[in-house]
Amino acid sequence: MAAIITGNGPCFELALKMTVVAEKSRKPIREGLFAEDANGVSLIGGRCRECAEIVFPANPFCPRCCRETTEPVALSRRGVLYSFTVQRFKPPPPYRGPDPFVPYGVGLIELPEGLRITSVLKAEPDDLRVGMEMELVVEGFFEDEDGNEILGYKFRPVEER
Amino acid sequence: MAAIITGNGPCFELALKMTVVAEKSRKPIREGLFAEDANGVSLIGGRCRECAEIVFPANPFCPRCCRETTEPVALSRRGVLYSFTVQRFKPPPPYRGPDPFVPYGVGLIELPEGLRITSVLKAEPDDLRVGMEMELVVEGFFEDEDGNEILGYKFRPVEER
Amino acid sequence: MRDVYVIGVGLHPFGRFGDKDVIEIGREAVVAALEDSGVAWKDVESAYCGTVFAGPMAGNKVLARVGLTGLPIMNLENACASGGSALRLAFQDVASGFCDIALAFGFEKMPRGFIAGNPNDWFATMGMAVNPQYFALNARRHMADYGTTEDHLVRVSVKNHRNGALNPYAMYRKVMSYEEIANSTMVNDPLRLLMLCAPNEGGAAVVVASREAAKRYTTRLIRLASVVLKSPLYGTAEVPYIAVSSQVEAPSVTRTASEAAYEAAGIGPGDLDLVELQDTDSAAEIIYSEELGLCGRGEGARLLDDGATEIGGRLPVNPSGGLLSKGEPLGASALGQVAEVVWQLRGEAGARQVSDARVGLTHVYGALGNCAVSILQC
Amino acid sequence: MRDVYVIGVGLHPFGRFGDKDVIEIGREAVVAALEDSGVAWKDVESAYCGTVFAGPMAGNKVLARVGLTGLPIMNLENACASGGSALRLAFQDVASGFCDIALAFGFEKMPRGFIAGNPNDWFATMGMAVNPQYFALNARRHMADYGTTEDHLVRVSVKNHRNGALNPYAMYRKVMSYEEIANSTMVNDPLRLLMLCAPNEGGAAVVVASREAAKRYTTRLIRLASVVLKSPLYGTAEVPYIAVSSQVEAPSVTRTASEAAYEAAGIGPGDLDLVELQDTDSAAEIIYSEELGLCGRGEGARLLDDGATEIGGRLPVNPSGGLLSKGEPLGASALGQVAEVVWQLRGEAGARQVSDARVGLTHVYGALGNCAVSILQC
Ligand SMILES: [Zn+2]
Ligand SMILES: [Zn+2]
Repeated sequence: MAAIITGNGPCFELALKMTVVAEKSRKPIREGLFAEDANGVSLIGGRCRECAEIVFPANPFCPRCCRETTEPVALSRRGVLYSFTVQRFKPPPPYRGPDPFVPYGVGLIELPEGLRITSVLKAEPDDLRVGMEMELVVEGFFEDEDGNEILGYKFRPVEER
Repeated sequence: MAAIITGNGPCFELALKMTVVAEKSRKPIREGLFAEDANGVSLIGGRCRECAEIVFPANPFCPRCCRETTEPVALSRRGVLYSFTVQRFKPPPPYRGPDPFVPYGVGLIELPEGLRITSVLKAEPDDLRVGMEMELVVEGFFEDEDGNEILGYKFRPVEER
Repeated sequence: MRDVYVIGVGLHPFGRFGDKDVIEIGREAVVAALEDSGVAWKDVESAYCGTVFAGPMAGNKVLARVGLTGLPIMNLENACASGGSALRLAFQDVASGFCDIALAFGFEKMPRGFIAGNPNDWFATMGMAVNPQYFALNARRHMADYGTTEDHLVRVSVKNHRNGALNPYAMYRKVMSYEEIANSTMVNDPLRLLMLCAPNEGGAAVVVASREAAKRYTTRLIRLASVVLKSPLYGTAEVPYIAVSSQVEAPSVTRTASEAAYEAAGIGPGDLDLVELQDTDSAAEIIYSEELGLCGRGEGARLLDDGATEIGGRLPVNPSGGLLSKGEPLGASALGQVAEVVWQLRGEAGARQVSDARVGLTHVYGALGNCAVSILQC
Repeated sequence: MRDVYVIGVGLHPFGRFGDKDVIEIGREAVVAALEDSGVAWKDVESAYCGTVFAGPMAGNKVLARVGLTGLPIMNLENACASGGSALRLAFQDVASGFCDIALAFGFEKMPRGFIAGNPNDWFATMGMAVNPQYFALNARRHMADYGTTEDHLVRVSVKNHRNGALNPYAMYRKVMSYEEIANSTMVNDPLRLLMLCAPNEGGAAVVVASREAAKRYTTRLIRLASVVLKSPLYGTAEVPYIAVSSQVEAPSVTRTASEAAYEAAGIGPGDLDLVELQDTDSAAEIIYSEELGLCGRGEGARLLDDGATEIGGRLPVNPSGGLLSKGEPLGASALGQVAEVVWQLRGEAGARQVSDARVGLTHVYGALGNCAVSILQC
C-alpha cells in the first residue's frame, strides 16, 4: 500500500484513491498539496468539469467559470521550466530555511495540463535554462517546533537515465 | 523662583516666562502641557493672534484661520463642568492606572476662554453635576519604568474656602 | 445626472462567526446581492469596497472569488462611514453615466471589545480616548439640556432589541426586557452595556443601476435619490478629541450631511416613512433624530414618548433593530441599513414591516466625523 | 461628461526622512499643490486620499491640518495604484459635474526593505511570495523570448538614474555608472540591487478643475484627458501568485487599462511625447513599454537601443528618473508621475525638460493587478 503524505484539503473531498494515515514525523506544509499513489507522488490540483481549467492548489472554485465546478486531480510530475530566478537574499518571515541562509532557485514550471506553477528549484543555478525539462520532488524544507519534518515541493532538472 | 514641571513643546517656542530645569523624579506626561508660574500651575494652550481662537494642547496651527498664528497662553485654572461620565471599565492599553482598576470620572471642562477640555476628574462620582465649578490640579498618574512620577492634569470641584 | 436605482441587496448576517474568513463573509454578501438583483457578475462595471479591518486589497480578494472580469475595484476606508462612502461612489458612477451597473459592498471582522481611540499616546495613557466616554458625555449633556432621562435611554434599547428580534440578520435576536437593560452593567454613566452597540462581523452589498438597466431586472424600481458624504466643519466635537472650541458653534456633520441629502433628493424629513440611523448608543438615537431634522432640537426623547419611532408609529426609527441589536461591522453597517430600507420599501421586511413605506433614510457617523446619509424612494 | 484640467500639482520629496510624521509629509504635498494652483482651500469641494501604510483615516488627519471645511474625504487603498485611484475619483467628480474643484493626494512612509508578499503562509514559508522574484521571472522570460539582455537591464537603470539626478524630488539624485549598476549586488537573477526600486516616503497632490473653474486660476490649461483604473482579467499572472493558467491567454491589465485610457482620451500611443511608467525594476520598463503600446511586442529593448526613451529621444520614458531613482511611496507614486508630466507640459521641468512636450501618459501597476493609467494633454 502506498505511503500517504497528505490528507484532504479543508472543505474539499479529495477523490483520489488513497488511505489517510497519520504519520507524526513527516507532515506536508499544507494539507492536500500532494499525494502519493502506486505511480509516485503528485501535486494535487483541481480540474473544472465544465471547462477543463486547472487550478493549484486544489480548490472547488473554477476562476474561469466562476463556479464551484472543479474536482481534484493529480497533476503531471513533469513540466518545462518557463522561467527562473535565484533567491539571493533571505526572505522575510514567515520564510523558514537553513541558517545561515543558502540561496535557492525559484521557477515557473509549465505543466502539460496548461498551468504554470511557482516552485522552489532543486538545482545548481548555473545549470538552469528556460525550456528545460523538470520533475517534481517532495522533500523536507525544515523541522517544526515538535520535531516534525515539514514537506514541501520542488522541481529539479530531469536527469538522463 | 517657580518650580518648573514642563519644558517646551516640540517645534514650538514656549513664550511664557519660566526657567527650564530638568527634574528627574517628576515628569509631565507630555512636554508643554502645563507650566507653573508665581500664580500657580496652568494648562498651556495656544491663542490665535488673528481670531483669538484657543487650542489645547498648544500648537502653532489655528484651525479656524488655517494658518500658524497661535501663541502660547496659560489657560484659566477654573472652568465649568459641561458634561461628565464615569469610566467603569479598564481602558485598553496604553492606559496606565492602578491595578486593580479603580473607576474614575471623565468630564468636559468649559473654560472662560471658549474651550472645552476633556479631562480626568478628581471627585466622587456622586458629587458631580453639570454646571458645577471645577479647578485644575496637576498630579501623578503613574510611575514610569525609571521610577519617575508621571504628572498629568485633572479637574476637581472647587471647594468652599 | 441620471437617476440611480437599487436593484439588489444582500447581507451576510451580522454577529460572531468564529474563525470564518472575512473574505468569505464578504463574498457571501456580494453573491447574495447579485442573486437578489438577477445581474450576472460580468455585467457589473465597477465596484467599491468599504472595510476597515480586513487588510490590504480586501475588496479585490473578495471579487477574485466571484470572478476576475477586469472591472475597476476601489477599496475605501472611512471608519463607520466606509460602506456609505462606497455607496456614494457607486451612485456617482451610475449617475454620471460612467457606467450602468455598479456594486458597493462592505464587510468586517472586528476585534472584540470596545474600540480604543488613540489620538495621542499621552491622552490614552491618562485614561481618555475611549469611545463610549464620548458617547456618554454627549448623553449626559443632552439630559442636562433637554430633560432626557435614563428611562428614555432604556426605552430606546428596548425598542431596538424588540425590532432586532424580528430580524434574521441581527446579532441579538432576542427581546430584552426593560429590567434587563436598566440593570445591565454600567459602562460609562449614564450608558449601560445593553445601551451600547457591539463591534462584530458581517457583510453587505448593494447593486445600483441606471433606470434603463434597472428595468431589465425588475419592475419594482427603488430610487437611490441621494447619497452624501461629509466631513465635519471646524467647531464641532468629533470623536476622539482632546479639546473643542466653544467660541465657534458649527452645525454637526449629521446635520450638514442630511441637509445636503434632503436637498439633492428633493425630499424633506417630513416625507420620510422610516429611518435607519447610527444608534451607536441609546442616546445617539435620540440626538441624531434631532440632527437629522426628524424633530426639533431637544425633542428627540419626545418622539420616543409619543411612540413615533416604533414600527407602528408615525416615523419608525431603526425597524431593523439598529446597531444596538445588529452590532456594527464598520464596512457593512451603512449598506446593511440600505438593505433594510430596500426590503421595507419592497414590502419584504416580514414581521418588522413598516406599513406603506415609500421613503427611507440611512445615516452613519464615525471617527473624525465622517458622516454618510442616503435617501431611498419607491 | 465635462473636460477636466489639472491646475495644481505639489510634491513632498521622495526619500527617507527619519521620524518625520507621515501626516506632515502628506500635508506639505497638499499645501504645495494648493499654492501651485492658487486655489483657496475652502474652494476645494471633494478630496480623495491614496495611502497604504499611513493608518486609518489618514487623509482626514492630513486635511484636519489644512482646515476643516466639511468637504467629503475618501481614503483609498489600492496598493501601487492608490494614488491613481484617488485621481480617477477626483477626475470623475469634476467630469460628472458633481463639483468644480477636487483634490487627489497620496503619501506614504513605508517599512524598510523589500515588501514581503504573503498570499498564504505555507507558500511564503517555503521561500516564495517575495516580490522581486516575480519581477525576475518576468525579466528572464522576456530575455528568453525576445533577446533582451542583461546589458539592456543595466542601461534602463543608467538612463533613469541619469534623469533622476536632475530631479530635485528624487530619492537618488546621483548619476550611476554602468559599472556601478552592473556590479551591484545580485538580488534575484537577472535583477541586481540598482535595477530595483526602493519603497520609501513621500507625498504628492493634484488639484483638478472644470474648464470654467480652471480658467479662473491659469491660462495654461492642461487637460486630464482620461484616467482609468482596471483590475485584471482571469488568465493573467498578478503578483503574488502560486500558479497561473496557461490555457487562457488574457491581455495584461496594463494593456487593457491603457487601451481604455487611449480610447477615452481619443489619443493613441503615437501621439505621446513622454511617458512615466511603473519601473519597479529595469525589465518592467521594457515590458510595460510594450504593454502600453509604445512599441510592438518584444520590441521594448529596441526602443532603448534606438535611444528613443532618452530625454532627447523620440519618446522619453521616465524623464523624472522613474521609480528607480525616485523610489516608490505607494500612495504618492502615481500622483508624482502626474506632477512630472504637468511640469513637462508646462515647460517647467528644468534640466530634464522634454522639448515640445504636449501629451504625456502615466502608468502604475501593483499587487493583485490593480493598474491605473492617465493621459494629460496641453
Ligand atoms: Zn471552469
Ligand atoms: Zn485664528
